[in-house]
Amino acid sequence: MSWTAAQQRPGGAATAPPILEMRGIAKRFGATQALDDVSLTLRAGEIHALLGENGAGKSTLIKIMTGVYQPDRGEILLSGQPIAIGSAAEAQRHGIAAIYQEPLLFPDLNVAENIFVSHQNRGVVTNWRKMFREAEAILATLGVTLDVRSPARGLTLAAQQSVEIAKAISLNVRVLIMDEPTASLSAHEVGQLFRLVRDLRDQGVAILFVSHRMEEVFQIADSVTVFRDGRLISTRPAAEVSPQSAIADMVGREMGLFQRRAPAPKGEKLLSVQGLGRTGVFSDVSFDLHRGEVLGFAGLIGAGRTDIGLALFGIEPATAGQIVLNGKTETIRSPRQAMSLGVAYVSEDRRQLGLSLPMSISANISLPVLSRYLTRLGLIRTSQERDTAEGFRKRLSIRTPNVELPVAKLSGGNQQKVMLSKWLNTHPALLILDEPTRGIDVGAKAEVHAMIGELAAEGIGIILISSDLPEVLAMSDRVLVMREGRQMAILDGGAATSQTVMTAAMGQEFAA
Amino acid sequence: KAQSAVTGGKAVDMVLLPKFLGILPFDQAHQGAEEAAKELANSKKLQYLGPTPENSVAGQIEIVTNAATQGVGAIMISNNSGDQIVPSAKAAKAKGIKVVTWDSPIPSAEGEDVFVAQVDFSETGKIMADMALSILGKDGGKFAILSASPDAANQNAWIDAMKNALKDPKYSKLELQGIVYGNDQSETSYNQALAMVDKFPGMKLIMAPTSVGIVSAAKAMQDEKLCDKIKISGLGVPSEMLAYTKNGCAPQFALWSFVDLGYLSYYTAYALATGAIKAEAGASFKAGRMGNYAITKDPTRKAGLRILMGPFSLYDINNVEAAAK
Amino acid sequence: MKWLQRHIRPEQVRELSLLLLIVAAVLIFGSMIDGYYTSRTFNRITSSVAIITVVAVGQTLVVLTRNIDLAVGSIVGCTAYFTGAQLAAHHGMPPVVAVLIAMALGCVMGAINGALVAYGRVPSIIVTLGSLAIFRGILIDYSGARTVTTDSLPKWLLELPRLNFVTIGDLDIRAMFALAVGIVLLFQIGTSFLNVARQFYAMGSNPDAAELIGMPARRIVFSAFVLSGTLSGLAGFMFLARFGSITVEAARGMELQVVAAVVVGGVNIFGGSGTVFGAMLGAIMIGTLEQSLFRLQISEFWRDAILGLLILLAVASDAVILNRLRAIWARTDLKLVARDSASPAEAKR
Amino acid sequence: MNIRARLLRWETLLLAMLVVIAGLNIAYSPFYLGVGNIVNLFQLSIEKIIVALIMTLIIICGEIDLSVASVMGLASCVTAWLFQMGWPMPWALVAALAVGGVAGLINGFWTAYVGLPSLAVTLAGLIGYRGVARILVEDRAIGGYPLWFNNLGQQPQFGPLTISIVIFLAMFAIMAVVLHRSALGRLVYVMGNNLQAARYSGVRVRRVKLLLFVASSMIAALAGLLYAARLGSVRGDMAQGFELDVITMVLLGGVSIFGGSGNLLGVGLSILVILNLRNGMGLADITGNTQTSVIGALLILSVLVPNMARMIHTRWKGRET
Ligand SMILES: Nc1ncnc2c1ncn2[C@@H]1O[C@H](COP(=O)(O)OP(=O)(O)OP(=O)(O)O)[C@@H](O)[C@H]1O
Ligand SMILES: Nc1ncnc2c1ncn2[C@@H]1O[C@H](COP(=O)(O)OP(=O)(O)OP(=O)(O)O)[C@@H](O)[C@H]1O
Ligand SMILES: [Mg+2]
Ligand SMILES: [Mg+2]
Repeated sequence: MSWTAAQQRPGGAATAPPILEMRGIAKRFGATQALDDVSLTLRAGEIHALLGENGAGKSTLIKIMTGVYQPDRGEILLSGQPIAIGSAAEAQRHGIAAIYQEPLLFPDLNVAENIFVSHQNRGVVTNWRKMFREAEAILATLGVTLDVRSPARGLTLAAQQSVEIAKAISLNVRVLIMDEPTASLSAHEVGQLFRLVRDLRDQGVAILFVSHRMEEVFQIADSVTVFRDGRLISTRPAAEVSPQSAIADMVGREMGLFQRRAPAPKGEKLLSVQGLGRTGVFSDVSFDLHRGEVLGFAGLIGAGRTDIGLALFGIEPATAGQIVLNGKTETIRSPRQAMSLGVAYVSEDRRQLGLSLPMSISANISLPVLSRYLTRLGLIRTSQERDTAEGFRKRLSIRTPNVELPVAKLSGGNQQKVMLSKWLNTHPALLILDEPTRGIDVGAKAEVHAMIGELAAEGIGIILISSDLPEVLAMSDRVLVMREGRQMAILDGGAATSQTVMTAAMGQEFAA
Repeated sequence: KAQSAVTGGKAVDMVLLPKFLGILPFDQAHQGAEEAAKELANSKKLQYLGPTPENSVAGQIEIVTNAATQGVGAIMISNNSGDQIVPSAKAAKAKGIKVVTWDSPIPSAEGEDVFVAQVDFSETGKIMADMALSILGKDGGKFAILSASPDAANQNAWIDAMKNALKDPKYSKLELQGIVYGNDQSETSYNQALAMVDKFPGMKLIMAPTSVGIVSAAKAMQDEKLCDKIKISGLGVPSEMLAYTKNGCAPQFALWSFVDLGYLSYYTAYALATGAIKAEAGASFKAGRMGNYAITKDPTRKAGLRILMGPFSLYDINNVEAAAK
Repeated sequence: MKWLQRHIRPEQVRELSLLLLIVAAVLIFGSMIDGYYTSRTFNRITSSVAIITVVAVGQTLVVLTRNIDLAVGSIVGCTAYFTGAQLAAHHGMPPVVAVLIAMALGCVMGAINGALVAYGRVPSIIVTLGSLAIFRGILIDYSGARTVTTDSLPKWLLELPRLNFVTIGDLDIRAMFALAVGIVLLFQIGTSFLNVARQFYAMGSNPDAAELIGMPARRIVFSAFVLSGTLSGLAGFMFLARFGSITVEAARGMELQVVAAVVVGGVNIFGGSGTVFGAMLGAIMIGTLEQSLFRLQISEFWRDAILGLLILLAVASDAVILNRLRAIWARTDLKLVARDSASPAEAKR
Repeated sequence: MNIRARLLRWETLLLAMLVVIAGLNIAYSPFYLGVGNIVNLFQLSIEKIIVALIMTLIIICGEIDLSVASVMGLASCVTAWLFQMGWPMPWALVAALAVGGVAGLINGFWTAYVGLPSLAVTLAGLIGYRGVARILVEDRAIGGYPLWFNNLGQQPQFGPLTISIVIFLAMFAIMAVVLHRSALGRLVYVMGNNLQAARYSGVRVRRVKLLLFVASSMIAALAGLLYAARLGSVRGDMAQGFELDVITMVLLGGVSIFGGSGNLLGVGLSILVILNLRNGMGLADITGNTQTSVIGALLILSVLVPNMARMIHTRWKGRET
């Protein structure tokens, strides 16, 4: 790979002229001081990584750069000139574009329209043919094949993210901000994206890159800035930072990268799936899962891992094959039924499918098992709800002043924790985790991993769907690899390495 | 019997309540009532209150109820609510308020003191039959009715009266094909009139006893160049009908004076409220410029009293222009 | 078939399905009613649909941006009355000026609504529920309960509804209908080929995102209401020409007819999808049902019940057809994607 | 806390409006404070405000029911028709409520189980149910009900209060508890906020929707019967056009038309504001379109003024820093 080339680039980024400078920025939301006197300089031809725990203020800073929020204090300089960024449109005129943490697509517009939606200079008349062609070309440079004519509604999160990226690089930007662009990409797509980011850097674009995946950060960044609690802790060239020291800066103490989970003793057989399929989506999937076992699902975007989860949870029931749960053959037709059988599914898309954002943390956590919180008259015992939520707040260290806060007010990672709490609260026997650490910081990730270990030790069977390959490898007893809706392999703990998994996931292509 | 004298100069709060606001005939009635108010030197201002058309029933009930709360002296209602107005009218009457209906009565007559009838309702049926016969000629022919809404009490009464009149052998050549409703909206009436042409084959006349319906039907036939095959008649306002009478689409139609109706209603209500007359059959009084009127039993309803204004004015090519002025 | 599926989306095929439903309705009614297949039937339906269609075009634009304009009935009524009053007072007024007056008045009223929604940030349903009443109230005060009568209007205006655009064999295409179709074509082409039109769809599809990426969100919403108002003004002029005598009650309740046409025509009431052409088909569908039901020899009192049922069935069968189409499309999509991704080199070419 | 503060601000605004309106009414009309007038003030719109309560739930759930007024008409026409056919009145009433339930099942089935937009379904219902009512009574006006039935709608039964007012008060209390304290209420909010998230949480969204539509139609049917009792006579056009008034009340109460937010306190206050405003204008002899225009203007201004105030506030603050 070309990451050594990045290290050896002549000149060094620190000498390049600054394009965008943020000085002494502060921003307050009610009681939360989201940003406190932070400064950051983005230079042409430099990839600048921004690290910090969930809620450290990364997204807030980005939204200030793109004119979504106005800072309470501080100034912004573009090429040395102070500017005010009053709106997203203004930011765009200044050549600042962002890929937000949560994809912001237009579900009714087709993929090509989505990519070109913020282009102001494409003339009066839409040249559909040209637009489709260019969209396809841009996606091809990303290594993604999508039907550019189909509406964005119903795209998987990863596909949505690809469109977001295509949208940003289609603009001729001077500053490109990427807020966790890789959160739902698998290793293959990440590689493709990085090639592209480096190309852009070499063309003199300043890039701000936010990610919770340490190994990625050190693969691509030229310099690294760390935030903690809304304050700037350090800005250093990447060469001078080690993952350990960066994590120490982030959390304020020493902490290791995640370790391989110690294999636990297997319990009795919990789930047996034979020839499962859904017409046109996936087919012929067979596996067993024991109590206390973690079965990882690996594969590229759109490989069909999520669809298996949805079938087991009854959202999109399977049309072929059989499911044996606890020794009984079951046909799962609805989520309700799945829940009564002890199945829980933590969705990959927390905004659209996972959470009711305007509602409180406690209301979200109690939702699937609301009946547990009812008096005999069917009224809700809110104090009991609160107690449960408080319990999870402590257990998963959710950063929030209180559990009555609407979930929308939390940072992305903390929202993810609320969603996990919600499903843990159902006391499942079979827990399907779809991208459970998407967008959460190293500290929290470690906590989630520890929790997965604990839950498995308690005898819960866990299906772990994740695009974070190291995570899958570290956590799983066995790994099931999917490709284009078909099951390619089930690799035992020892046999599963990134090499073997990727080979299975990509067919001959990877080997070539 | 002796005429009771209606002496002016007393202060009586009076409310004139049309079916709804915004339609010419009711405004004319309002003019007539104002004229009477001036003549009678009533120091209290006449309140002309009405609901919106889509809220007519609930609105009329609300206005009557509020009038009762305020304790006005008399209320004059052109009832659009059928018997649904009865509870509120009764409540008003129980508070000593005189309830006079005009243009359209309360069908059961409950809660009503007296109805000022523009014309005799059975007479209306006969007039419509006569106009049909005179337009279609001795040989008669098929015709259909374009009414306002199925809920309009006076329309229904007139149509019933016409059906009754048609039993007379004199009209044996006239054949009623059906009734259609245009809801007193020009666009609905227009579309209904057009549709009638297809629905009723051989139809030679549309009888529209509604001032909105008749104009719309005439315009529809004119637009479709059907005026020589299908004629229009019914009840209409001369100024609105002028063009169609002149071009032969609507050779003959009828109406009464709404100004006079408002004038007479005011006199009646005022006479009742000041105690000049009692609401009982046989009472009579002099209504200013219109002369003497008497209260009689209403022969067209099972119960109730009425004062009959009359007569109809028939309009055709000879007099329509003068009346339209 | 593959080519078809790549170039036509299910949403476009839905319009075809609506068209098929209309044809089916016509065939069914034709077998039930003697002398149904005449130029007169055609004329009745087209004339009755023309005005609704023009208003529905504007409504579609508003609904696309995730708003609704319930004031259209009042705008049509006001412009019809006001233009009529002006024409009655100035007989010599050239036709073009009359049309412009109507459109300008509608434009102003639409701008008021649009400003309140876009810049005042008041939800459109609240604004237009309010202005529906206020515009009508102003009209009633202005008119003093008088009616614009047919014979006070200039002759050219009254001839207008009878004017033929073209005559094809037996069929007369009236100028008013041709005008409506022309407007539909204009806006259909506009909404599919103008870049600004993308913004209308984007706004309705995801208003938050639209704002976040810096679209002129307010201007888009504002212009949708202005266009809706202007088209309603034009419809007001057509209304005046067609019905001649205009009371203050003119076009009351038209908003519901228009919304029905738009909904039946497949425009998503929550914005983002649907076409002007679909709205026209919706209007034609309802117009056909209404006019044809009248011709059936059934009691007047049965009509609404049957009409309600038929509208429900039209919407339902349309949805079912659309869902089936989507399923077919989705299945082939996956295959296409699968085939492409199997040979990335080919895709890159 | 923030959201609650904002909600509170909306309700405070409504309360302030109410105080101003009541103050003006007291100042300008000597009749306003009479017990009879206060009872009338409710009684004249009682059916609409009963329906507004359930409409609140429907709209918060992200749906809409345009057919309520037609169901009101249908229920009263069914009763009248059966009564005329010789059914005993109590049975006719029960049958009417059942018909209401069936109408709700139809609305709910097409909306929840087939997945059509409720706006389209209930728009068809608005036309269709009214049509069925018309088939039943045609151009007749059917009256002559037993005295007890008419008294139900017209005579005070509980002190000065009529039974409809008591039903309204009871229903308000029940709805408040259901919406704000019960599981059903919680689900209504969740579904209005994010239907997919509700589905993925195992909420039986279709069943809840069906239940709401059935409740809506049955309450509308009940309201229709109360209306029939109040008027003592039934026609085909009973309650025509009431749906817009009902929706106006709910929206003025601060309920978002897109679902997910709003509360019953706001709707209660908005009902009081509108009824007092109507009553005051009625006593001041302001009727017809002027009245509806004023309410329309109020509707717009009540949202516009706070918005403008906030905008000016933030702009001013922005200039300061
Ligand atoms: N609109 C808002 N209103 C109130 N508080 C907010 C708002 N947006 C962010 N916050 C708070 O500001 C803090 C910083 O949030 P931000 O989203 O910037 O974190 P982040 O560093 O991007 O975290 P993550 O890695 O989880 O995405 C958090 O405590 C968050 O709860
Ligand atoms: N390129 C694509 N175009 C359209 N739809 C796609 C595409 N890729 C996937 N999908 C949809 O996504 C589903 C399969 O992807 P799914 O999300 O199950 O896979 P996954 O392995 O979980 O991927 P992810 O990494 O995105 O979670 C299918 O239902 C398919 O309709
Ligand atoms: Mg963030
Ligand atoms: Mg997935």
